[in-house]
Amino acid sequence: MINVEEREGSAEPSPERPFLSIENLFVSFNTEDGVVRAIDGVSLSLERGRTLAVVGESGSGKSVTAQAIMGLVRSMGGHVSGEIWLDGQELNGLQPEEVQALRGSEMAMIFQDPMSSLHPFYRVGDQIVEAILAHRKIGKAAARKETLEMLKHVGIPAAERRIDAYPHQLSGGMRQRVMIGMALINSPQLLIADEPTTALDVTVQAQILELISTLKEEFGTTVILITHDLGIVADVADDVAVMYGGRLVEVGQTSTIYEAPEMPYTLGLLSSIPRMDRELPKRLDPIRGNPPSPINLPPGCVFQPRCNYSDRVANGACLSVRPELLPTAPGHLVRCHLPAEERQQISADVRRILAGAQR
Amino acid sequence: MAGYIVRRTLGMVVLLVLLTLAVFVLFSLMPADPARLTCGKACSPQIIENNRHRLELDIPPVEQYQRFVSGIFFGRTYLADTKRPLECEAPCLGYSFLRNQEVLDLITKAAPVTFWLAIGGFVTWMTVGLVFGIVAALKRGRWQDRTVMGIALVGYSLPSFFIGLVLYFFVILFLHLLPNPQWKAGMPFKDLGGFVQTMLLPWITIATLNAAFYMRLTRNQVLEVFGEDYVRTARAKGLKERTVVVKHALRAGLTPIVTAAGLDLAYLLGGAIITENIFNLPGLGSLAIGSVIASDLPLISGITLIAATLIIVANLVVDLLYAVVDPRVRVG
Amino acid sequence: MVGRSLRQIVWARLRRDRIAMICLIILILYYLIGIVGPVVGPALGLDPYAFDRKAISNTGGQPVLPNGGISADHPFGVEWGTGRDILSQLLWGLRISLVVATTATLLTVTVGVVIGIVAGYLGGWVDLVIGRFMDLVLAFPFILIVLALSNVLTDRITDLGVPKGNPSRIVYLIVVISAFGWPYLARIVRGQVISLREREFVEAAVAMGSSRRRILFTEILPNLWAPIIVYTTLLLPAYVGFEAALSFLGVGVIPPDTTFGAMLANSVNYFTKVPVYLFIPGSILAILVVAFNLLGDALRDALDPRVTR
Amino acid sequence: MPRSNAWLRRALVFGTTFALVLAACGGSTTPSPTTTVTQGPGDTPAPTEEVDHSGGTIYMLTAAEEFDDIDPQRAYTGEDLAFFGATIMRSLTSFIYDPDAGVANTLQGDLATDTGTASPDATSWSFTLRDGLTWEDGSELTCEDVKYGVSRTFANDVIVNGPTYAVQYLDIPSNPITDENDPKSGFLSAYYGPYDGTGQADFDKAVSCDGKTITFKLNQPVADFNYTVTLGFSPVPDPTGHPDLEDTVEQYTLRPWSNGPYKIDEYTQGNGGHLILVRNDAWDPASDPIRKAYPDVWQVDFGIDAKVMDQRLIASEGDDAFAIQYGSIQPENLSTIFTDPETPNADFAGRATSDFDPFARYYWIDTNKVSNEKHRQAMAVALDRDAIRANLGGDYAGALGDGVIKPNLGDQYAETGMWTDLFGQAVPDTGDPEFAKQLIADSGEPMPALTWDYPQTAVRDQEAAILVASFGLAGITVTPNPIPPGQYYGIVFDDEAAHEFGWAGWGPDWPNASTVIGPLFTDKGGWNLSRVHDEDFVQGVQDALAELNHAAQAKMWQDLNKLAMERVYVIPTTFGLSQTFGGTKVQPLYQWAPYGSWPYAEMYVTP
Repeated sequence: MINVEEREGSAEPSPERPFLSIENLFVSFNTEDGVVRAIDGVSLSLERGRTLAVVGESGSGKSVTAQAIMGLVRSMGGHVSGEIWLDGQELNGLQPEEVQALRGSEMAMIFQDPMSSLHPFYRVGDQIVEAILAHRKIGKAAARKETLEMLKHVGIPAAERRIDAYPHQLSGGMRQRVMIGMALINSPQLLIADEPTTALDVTVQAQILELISTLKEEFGTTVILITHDLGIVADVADDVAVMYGGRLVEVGQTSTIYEAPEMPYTLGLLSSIPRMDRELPKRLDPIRGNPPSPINLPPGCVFQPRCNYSDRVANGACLSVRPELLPTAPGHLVRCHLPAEERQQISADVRRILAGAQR
Repeated sequence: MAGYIVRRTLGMVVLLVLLTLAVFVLFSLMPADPARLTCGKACSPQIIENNRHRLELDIPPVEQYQRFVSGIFFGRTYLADTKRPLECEAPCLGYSFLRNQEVLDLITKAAPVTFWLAIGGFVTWMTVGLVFGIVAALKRGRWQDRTVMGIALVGYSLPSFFIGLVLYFFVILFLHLLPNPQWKAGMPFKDLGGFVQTMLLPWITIATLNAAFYMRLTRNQVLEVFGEDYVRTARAKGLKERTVVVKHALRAGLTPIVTAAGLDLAYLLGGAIITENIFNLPGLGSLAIGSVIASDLPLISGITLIAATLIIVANLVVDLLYAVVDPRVRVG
Repeated sequence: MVGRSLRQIVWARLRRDRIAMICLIILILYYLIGIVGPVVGPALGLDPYAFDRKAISNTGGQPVLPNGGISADHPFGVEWGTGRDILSQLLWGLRISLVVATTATLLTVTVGVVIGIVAGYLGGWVDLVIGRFMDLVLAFPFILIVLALSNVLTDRITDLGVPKGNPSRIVYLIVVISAFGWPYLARIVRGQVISLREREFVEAAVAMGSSRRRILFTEILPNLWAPIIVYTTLLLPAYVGFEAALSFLGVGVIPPDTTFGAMLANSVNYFTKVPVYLFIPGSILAILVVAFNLLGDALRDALDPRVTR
Repeated sequence: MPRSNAWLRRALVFGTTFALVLAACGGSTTPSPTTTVTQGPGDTPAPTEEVDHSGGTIYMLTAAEEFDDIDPQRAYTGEDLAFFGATIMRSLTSFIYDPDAGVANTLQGDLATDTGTASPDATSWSFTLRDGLTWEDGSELTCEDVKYGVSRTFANDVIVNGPTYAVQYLDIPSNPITDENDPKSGFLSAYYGPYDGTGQADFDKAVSCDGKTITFKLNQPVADFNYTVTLGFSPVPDPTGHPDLEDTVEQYTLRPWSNGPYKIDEYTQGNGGHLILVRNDAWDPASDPIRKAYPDVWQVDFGIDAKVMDQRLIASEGDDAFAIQYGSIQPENLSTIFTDPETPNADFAGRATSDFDPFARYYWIDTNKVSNEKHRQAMAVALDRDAIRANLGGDYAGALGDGVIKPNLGDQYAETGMWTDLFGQAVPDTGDPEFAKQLIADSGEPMPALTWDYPQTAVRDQEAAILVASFGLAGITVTPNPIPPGQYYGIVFDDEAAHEFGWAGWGPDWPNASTVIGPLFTDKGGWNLSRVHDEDFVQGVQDALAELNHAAQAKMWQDLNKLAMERVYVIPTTFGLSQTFGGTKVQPLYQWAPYGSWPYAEMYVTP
């Protein structure tokens, strides 16, 4: 919880603060099975107009982070602490009504499954109109006209007809386009796309991503793309943040993460990207085992149980000491006990093998 | 939508035809030989023959069934070949030779009682169930929730006949808080006060179990939808919490309950049988029991037919309502 | 793999739920008593059939001692008019009630699940036919039918070789209760299957070309058992009460045996005279049903990962 | 008359207890003379004080769903005969209203001016109608109407259930058609009744009208035929004489025309239904010395649960103060209402009666299914009659019976010695399993497995339990077979449906054992549940009927009763008391001996 002084302190926007900055965010849920630490001290910042990809397996806390920004965690019964600064405004300290006013106008979100995310009982058009009227005092007719425009804009053919369709009457791709339209209808500053393509056919996925990035340019929106699939990140994102067990484990520019990843987990993710043109070599297996239970995280490095290289660390620090997220190069942070040289060596080997497999 | 209605209606018609058949088959294998029962003590095989003829049991079953069905649409004449034929105008559900009246007359005389019992009970349990269920869901885990669920459990845990009997003995016979229930013709429009006094306990009796059931159902339904993605979307849109709850959550959550309610109308005659007997109400339930005890076949099958038809129609109506509310159904 | 871990979680949650545990113990006790009672009863001098003339008055047949003749020999008192031991009757009656309710539940669940899956998974005209059939069954005022057919069907059952008298009647009860109970579960299962059928992992499995049976048993069934278990725990107590209602209407076991329903129905005769008669079987039944329901709730919560307290 | 099915009818629905009313107890009532006391109109006992009791409504609470039959030729249930006889169905002769059984069992003229005149050999009886007799439409009640009423008894294809003495006694040839395949052979005599009309001439010969005098020619001497005409001989409007008072045959049992002080206003059957009788203005008090007709309205409420009924009458609030019980008190309430089997509690003084009724209660045994006499004896011996009596209320249930003729039939009753020496040794009230086993051994064949049919009530469920247990001690297995009371007689009279033995109750139609032994043990009698087909026995009954010397006849009945018990055609259980009561504002409340009913004709409400 934020105490009063800090909120006052945070009242006047400080110029040097980036567009979005999260400062040691903690999110926890009380379940019958105990306290779930979904997010354990995440801090990151994002400049206006850029696209950040948050990557990680399910349960790594990436979606929760998004919902924390949107202020949806409380309604899910979670506890949030830390600071979330959006455009010079601290969100976590605001009253529910104030956050509600920002939702859908300042910041918007696209969800994973467009089918279940659209209300089955209402026409898609009306659902978008509703979003408009929630924030702007314009007539229904005007709102509808705007909606139609938006539907066309997000590339829905025969929008005049589709505007009165029910979600179940649309294809998955169409639904997601509707979701995007709904999200952008109030031209928000920040757009969070939570696994926007996971529920869609591979063919559609590309289109949706394409759409998002073009719209981004157009609206000058800042985008957070949440995904478990490093594959789709490359062409979309400027920066990548890899999450594991509710923590950031590696942050850097997309190029860096692709050319010179250092965290073994990131390497695992990279090597498990499915590609048409290659067999995965026997000699290196992507990440084995299951993600850790958020209730009882292993001591030391959270990734250690699945890490192939923890034995290379002196006196088993991986088992006992929580590693810090430390800069290894400008704008490139890594959370790992391995010495930098060793990490780069491993990274190089793995990438050579992958490249070899390519031939 | 139109197509859907047509489809379901046709389905209903088929169902009704099957129903007449089922009823006929079911009761043509009844134990006590009705001819024997109306025979009296000085009985001889020949008299049984005569009765069998009177009851038209001496013709082949197929033809019996034909007369049974055609009677419903065109009426029928019993004892056509005797000096005293019995006219039974359409819709003729048969003739009770034990009560010496047309089944339909008996049913129409009894129907209002059950109708008002059912309506009262239904309204009672739906309002109680929905209101308390929603409260419990919104106040999940708090004392309101606990209280409601506690009440629900009590209502759940005792058979309704037991609740009814205890109510009757305690409230009426022991504390004399209410007069003895007595249904008078013309109720409720005549003597509304007496009507309420008569029906109060029956309503409670018939509503208790369902009210409890619907409290739980509603609560779970509402909690269910609060976890739905589209509710999250509604929040993400920045809608007011009230709008989210009422327009997005409740509407979706309560719709299935409407269907369940339609189904539970099916149980109502069953409940009515017990309740009416406890409180001595001259409704269909009492009529049914009487007909069973006397194994008055025409009357039993008549009541079954009427009751089942009502339920089938009710189900159709509910489904159509559902289709209006939930667009997904229309295609399915 | 998934199944086991889920089962572990559920069990862990249940163990932490004190109420659920208490209910579980109570229920186990009930079943133990139901099974063991009549076996060891006679050794303890319990006999539900022996009538004790000394225990009842010669003028009016009421128990000589107060409170329904509660005494050392008859801890729960004696039956008005015959002096039969209430405790023994309860023990023996409990067994019958439990047998009927449990068997009927199992039967209902089996039929309901199978038909529900068939309807939901095959869909098409099969679903249509089954659906209409269920509508038909549900349309019947079943209590009326149960009453009307009790004699003839009981005789039929006897003809099938079931011993005359109560065995046949109990079988009738079980059959007839299940016969009208299954469609409700079938509907639930059908709905579940249909929604599951749409889920990605099934679609995926289909895409990967796995056989129908495989999909049914590996993908769909494991996801069904949670709702089924919950429904079962709610069905059992409902059936106990239903059996009671039927014997109240006279369609129950015949003398000298008895059940809760019969005892409850009769107890009301003595409402003003011997409240004990009403109180004892009433509370025993209530506890049984409440326990079942609470356990059912606990199970549902435990099985539903979304629900958190 | 058969014990009212109606009383039993609701039992299944509520599965509650239901006390039975039984035959009177050893010598405790004054013997009733069966010799005819001719009695003029004036002699009927007048109400004690001369205040006018007119007005008000008397409610009758019954558990029955409806009346068995209201049709004059069909009604055969004791309480019904009493009630309708007092209100809408007058008969040629009827009994005197008096608390004393002896007086009450005396005959007096009703429609007839006196109790009839017999020819010396008693093969012909004639009755003369009073003046001023009318139907409810004001038209005159003629001799033809009486004749027409009697004729309906012969249409036994539609007029069922009723007494058949007319067929038995009237001098009409038996049905010529004997070919079983011909439905017509179902008719009981050569006369097929007014609807079919066949054999009308035979009937007209047997029953003739001469002005106001109707004459019956009998096929045998019947000394007490004037008692016979108290039931089943009531008039019905002759269609030719009363075109607008239609005989609706089947439906007539729903709305018979009245010739008494009341007429049917509304009749709704079933739970919550009513029968409402209102005054019949056409009735002329001068023509009727018997019926006081005090209340303006009689209302019968159907389908009231027996235990609820008791509670309502105990409270006696509101209209229930004017209510009487059409049935009897539940055993569990006896100790509330009575201090001992003779005297009610202070609160119930004057409104609760505990008295003997005419009914014998017994278990019939199908002598074909249990053909071995020793087996039947074993059953009788094994039965714990003491426990059964206790279950029915102990002392309130009266004493244990030893036959089907009850002591209140006076000199026609004699101890049969059934439980002392009839089987060679005394049988304790609690039964003698060992003796029973020995009897079975003597029988030379194994005891068949038995099933006991009974109209289900809670009390009789417990009785079944006792039966099973006590027979079990003697190694006899019994399966109880509860039957919905409404169906009971219909089923047990059906040879296929009936089992080895079952419950039954029977009372004399008038104070003569001829209406007990005959009906119970001969096919002609019509209540032969034991399926006795014994020529000698039938002959014995014939002889007894023909015997005009009362004393001699009485002796013959005694012997037949004893013989029946020796062969165990039935197992008599208890000669019982019956307890019943009414509200605080109905008088007089005593049990009227002839039908073991309320004295309907002289009841009134107090302010």
